[in-house]
Amino acid sequence: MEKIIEKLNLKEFWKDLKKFRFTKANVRTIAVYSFLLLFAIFVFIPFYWMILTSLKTLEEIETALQPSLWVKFKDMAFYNYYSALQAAPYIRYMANTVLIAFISTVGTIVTTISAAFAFARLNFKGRDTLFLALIATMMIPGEMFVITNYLTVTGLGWASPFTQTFPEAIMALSFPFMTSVFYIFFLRQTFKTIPDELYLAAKVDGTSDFKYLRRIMVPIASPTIITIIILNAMGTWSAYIWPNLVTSKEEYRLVTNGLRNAYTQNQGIAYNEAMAAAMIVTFPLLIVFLLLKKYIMRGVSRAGTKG
Amino acid sequence: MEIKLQDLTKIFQAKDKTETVAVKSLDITIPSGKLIGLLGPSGCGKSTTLYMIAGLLKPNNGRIFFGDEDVTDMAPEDRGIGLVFQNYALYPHMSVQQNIMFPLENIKVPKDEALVRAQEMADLVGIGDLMSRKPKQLSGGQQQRVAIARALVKKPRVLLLDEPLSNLDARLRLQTREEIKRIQRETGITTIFVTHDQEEAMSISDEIVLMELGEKRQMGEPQDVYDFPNNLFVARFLGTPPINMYDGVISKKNVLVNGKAIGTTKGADGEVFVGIRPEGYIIDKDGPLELTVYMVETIGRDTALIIKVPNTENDTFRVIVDASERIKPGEVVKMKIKPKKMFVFNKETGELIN
Amino acid sequence: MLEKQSNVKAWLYLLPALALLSVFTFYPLFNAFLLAFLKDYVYGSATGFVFMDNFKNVIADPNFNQAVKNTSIIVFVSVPISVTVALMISVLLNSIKKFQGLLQTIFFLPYVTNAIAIGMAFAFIFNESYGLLNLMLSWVNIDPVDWLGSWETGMVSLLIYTVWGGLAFKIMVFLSGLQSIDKQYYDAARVDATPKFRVFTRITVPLLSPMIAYITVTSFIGSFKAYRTIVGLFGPTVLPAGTLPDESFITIVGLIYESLSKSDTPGMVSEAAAASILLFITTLAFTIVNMWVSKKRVHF
Amino acid sequence: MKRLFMLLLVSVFTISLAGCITIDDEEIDCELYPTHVDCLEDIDPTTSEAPGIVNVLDALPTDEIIITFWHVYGQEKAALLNDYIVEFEALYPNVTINAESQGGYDELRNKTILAITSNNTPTMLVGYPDHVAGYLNGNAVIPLDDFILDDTFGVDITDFIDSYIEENRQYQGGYMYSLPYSKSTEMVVINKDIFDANETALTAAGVALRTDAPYTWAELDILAGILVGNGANQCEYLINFDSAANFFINSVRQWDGGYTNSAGDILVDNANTLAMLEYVQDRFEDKTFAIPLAWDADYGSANFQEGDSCMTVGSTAGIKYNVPTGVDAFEIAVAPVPQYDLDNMSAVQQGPNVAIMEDTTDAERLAAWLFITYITNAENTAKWSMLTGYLPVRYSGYDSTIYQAFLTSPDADYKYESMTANAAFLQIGYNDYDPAFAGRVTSSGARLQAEISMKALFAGNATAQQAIDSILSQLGVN
Repeated sequence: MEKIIEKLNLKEFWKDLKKFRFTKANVRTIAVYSFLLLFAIFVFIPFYWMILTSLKTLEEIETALQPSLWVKFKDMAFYNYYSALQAAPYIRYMANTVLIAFISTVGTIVTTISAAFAFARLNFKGRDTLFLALIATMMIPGEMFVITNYLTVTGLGWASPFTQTFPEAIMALSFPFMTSVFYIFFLRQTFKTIPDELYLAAKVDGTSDFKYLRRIMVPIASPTIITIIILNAMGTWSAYIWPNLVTSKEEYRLVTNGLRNAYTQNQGIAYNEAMAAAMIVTFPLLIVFLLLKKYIMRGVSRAGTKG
Repeated sequence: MEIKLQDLTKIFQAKDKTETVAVKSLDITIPSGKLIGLLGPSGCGKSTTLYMIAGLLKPNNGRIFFGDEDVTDMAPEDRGIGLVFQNYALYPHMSVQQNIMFPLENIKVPKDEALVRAQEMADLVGIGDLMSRKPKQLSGGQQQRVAIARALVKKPRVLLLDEPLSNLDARLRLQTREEIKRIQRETGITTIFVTHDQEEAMSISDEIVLMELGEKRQMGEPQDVYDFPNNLFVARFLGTPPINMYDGVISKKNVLVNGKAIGTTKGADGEVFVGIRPEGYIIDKDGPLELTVYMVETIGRDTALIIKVPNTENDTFRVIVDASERIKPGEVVKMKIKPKKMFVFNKETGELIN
Repeated sequence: MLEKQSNVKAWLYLLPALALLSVFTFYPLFNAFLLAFLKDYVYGSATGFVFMDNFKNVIADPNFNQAVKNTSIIVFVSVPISVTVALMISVLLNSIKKFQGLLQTIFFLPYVTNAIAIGMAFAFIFNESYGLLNLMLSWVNIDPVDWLGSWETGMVSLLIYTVWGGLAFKIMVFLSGLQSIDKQYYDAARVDATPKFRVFTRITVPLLSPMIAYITVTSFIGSFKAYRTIVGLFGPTVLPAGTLPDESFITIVGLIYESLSKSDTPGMVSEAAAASILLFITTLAFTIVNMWVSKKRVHF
Repeated sequence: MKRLFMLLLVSVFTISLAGCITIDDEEIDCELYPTHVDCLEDIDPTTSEAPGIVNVLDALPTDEIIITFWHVYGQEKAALLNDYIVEFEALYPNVTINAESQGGYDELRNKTILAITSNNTPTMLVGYPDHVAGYLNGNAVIPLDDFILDDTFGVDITDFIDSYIEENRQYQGGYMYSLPYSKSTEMVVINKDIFDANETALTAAGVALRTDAPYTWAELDILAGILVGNGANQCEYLINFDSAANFFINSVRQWDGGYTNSAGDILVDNANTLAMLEYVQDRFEDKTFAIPLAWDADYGSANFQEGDSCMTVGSTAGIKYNVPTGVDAFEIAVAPVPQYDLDNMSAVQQGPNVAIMEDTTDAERLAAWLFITYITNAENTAKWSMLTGYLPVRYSGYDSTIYQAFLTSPDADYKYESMTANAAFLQIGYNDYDPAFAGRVTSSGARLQAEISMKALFAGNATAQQAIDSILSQLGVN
């Protein structure tokens, strides 16, 4: 806790606050912070709601005329977390999800980087047409793809209701998500902001395209690549329809299946338990996200070293 | 516009709270209308100094004056400076003309007038026919001129250049530095320019300021500084090939190297460094120094003798003699020293003794 | 861009992605096109080909006009607002020092927030009797509104919700873009006495233009496909509670879902495919215009 | 070059598609597909002749048989089901049953439709009648009549609740494509404390608390006169109907109006339905009737527990949600659902049935059939019902000793379940099913429109006539 406070630099903040005067610059600063704070609150509400609900008793949720905005510590129903853990084999589901997220993310990164590089840097016949064709695939709702992809995956024998093995389930779950037009487009845009001079310089030095991609483009585009990793992992984490379709055994499914299937039964969803389960599932993601965030925000300075 | 830096200090704090003193109590007065080179090895604080003058960095201590005006707490935009960045920082999405006009738009110069001024400035730097190009369609030298034009167009009180030539090839560098000199003469703007290249600094500056470890070591006209270095650092830093530095001893006003007296000094007895410029030697069969020639390089009118001198800081020395002297490797040559080319430094403080 | 063409090498770099896309994206896409021209398709077999019948059925749907209307409003209102707001937040966030990390984290939180929680929170925000929005309106003496009770107010709520839903990703993209802009441009602008707003319009926006183009194109495509957010707010009936279907929030993709939910009936999958193609053509035309415009404005 | 490439691409895709979608407008080969709907002659359900279209083996083969059973049950019910599977596998050691939950009913149905398309169906599954109707469009489930009438493995079909059998025979040709499994109906839960507090007034008005026979709508008006209000022992609304759709459908039947039929015709455009809706609208206005929309909720259970309504109509399978808990808990009573006309009584029946898929071997079919008869035998249907809140599917289930004990002298833990079962039992004679059809208009689509109209009526956003018009136009009837 102390560390957090130290990190926030509260002491210095108070020091600065004491020195505060109403200058034009200060008024601007106040306006900026107010704007950001307002939207931050707006954005934060659902997350807060999730934590709050997960700590309320069912009785309070169902009977309070106006939902309360606070739960006193002594009233917090930590029991919800215990019940939620009992509702589905989350450990197994999380292990599956981590595995699938890892495989599909590695695949996505490899395919995305190389394709984005080709689109951003290499000059080949039909590039713009192909690129538009790729973007065009985003214009068909995903559900139309699900039909054919299910047939493909079952046609390959990966989703038989009788004989599916775990490796088959892994392939069925990850292969369709090992590349993404959305991310190729994203990364291509980042690659395009890297000046051509760097490429030319590398060519002059006799650097191969691959080495240039690996040593120069990828490090410069790392905030985008980390963003893609996070997004892809989140996608796997919240995947529901596809895992439900292509897994034949319940133990092959992913966390969101566990979450949804445990809490969409009949009437009277126990929202508090559902939220506790959601928190349990979200928590690892949150950690990963916070760990990776500093890499997105590390910033890429292209200025030379100065005297 | 005279610029005065008083006791200027800048301390950077890293994330782990370790502090680095980039500039230490700097006092410099830059006379109006001159071109001043800030020279020093990388990390000496010269760019930091420039950025403090520009207002992009805030000093921890000390004042900055433009004429009589204290600009220390003034925002960069109010200081009336033009700044040319090392990488030029030309806006890639704007044409040359838009780049040059950009500062004028900010101060709401009417468009007609801005167009005329931009064209004038472009002509001055010699890129008047490239106005519609985008920066990436220009060569490095052309980009550099655009950057200068952009800095000058709003008629700044002070022009600041940050390593402006470092991205150019050798020929272009030579050509451009003359160009900078010419432009500065024509406009008469007080100009400060930062470089780590001594030749560059010496060739175009009216005066140079030599910095080391955030401190000013010496300031003066380039030739003066070269001829009369105040201290060991300046002597070592200036000059190509570098100065030859011997371990020496003062004994009764005589400077002894390897036990032989090579000159006289005012200093007290004790161990010293003796620096001799490569051009400070004269071949003389009665000379006190006996040098064994290891290799001979003939460069045009001069000949450089490469001498191996063991137990000195770099054990090959260069001695420049007239090309008419025919000397072969392996020969032993006797030399004496031109009096003005020998510098004696205190071994502890590095101060000049002479 | 380099002059030299390097066909073989380029295709080699594209190979991994194209191989996967061929199987899991292009093939289903072609399949969808084919389906739209089949007669009485159900369970993998059809009785022949038709030309326009499936398209006619889509247009004859009693909710088709409503779907077009809703989709258009969502596309043309929510995208410009959300892109602008996200851009402002990103730029301001990038310009501050204190609490920057904390605020960034908060802005990304929606990404790790469970969908049910989001639905519940918004139900609370928009609730007529105890909702947060009405509470705030009461501070400025505005009477409570039943936000989710009619099409007009529901649309306002939906747009707010849609903007909210898209913020996190857009901010993330813009921030990663801002981080890669060379700081010297800003120093140069400062030295040249550029006012803050001009720095934003003349420097930040052009330098960020590849990312803005990306976000604009993908947001338009995404909002043409809007449906899930609506279900999140109004439930599977996509209807303000207690209203008749003429106040429905059905969209084109809603029609597609509806047809797909009847995929055990001959012809319904083909109707979904036909509706997808109509959506595809509209979106494609719009995207081409969009990219043509941005090509002129994006400098990279 | 580019054109050539595109041509190549297109031809590759066309070829690959050919393997996936078959264009087939020829006659069905009935030798190959004897169970195809088009190959079956209509049968007379009353005959005891097996139609002879499904081959019933004389005995279960002894080699290993694996059966996959897709259901929707969460952990609790799945665990219960697993007990039956363990017992069954002990009886037939060569049979393995993989029971897998597919999430919810929609997920199960969507997955099955795709599985039928790719010939990857399970052996058996649970499903609502409209699901089965949809699967029949792909000829994907088999008629069970040959099994039912088989000498060795058959069951006494008259032992199953009549209305359940009717529901499962509603398909084309009158065949029985599924067997009832987890059935439920609606009942009304009553706030007994409030009724007791008003006992004198209620008795005087002739509407005292009663659980052995349904209240009539006329009696509900009298109840509302006493119980609706702001007093200490009054409620805001008299009676809540959890399912607006069921409320609509059941009321139409009680009023002898029209709704739909198994052929998919929409029959709401008639005077009786209109009269019913107008009557209901009046009762909405004077707060006699309510639906959960009154509290912006999906179900009225929480508000019933709060005392906002004195009575609530809900599924028998959901009784536990209507049992008050906490400090303000009150006593409840459970009765059959109210009726408009005691001469024309009706109560909805709902819940899934169980079917066997077409793409299976004779041995698998027989094993699946044996498993179905096992889980629906008198004892097991009774046990399943007692623990889940569903109702026995057989009369012999009701008659079994354990169930009788449950009805008459229940364990304290199952007090409310017992009350519910008693109320449901009273309705057995007049349960009605919702006709199932799967076409451009589906029975679930019709239900949805019924629900939407009822809600609009409640919210005051539509008149009765507008509600009917909306249903007609949404379902494509001009």
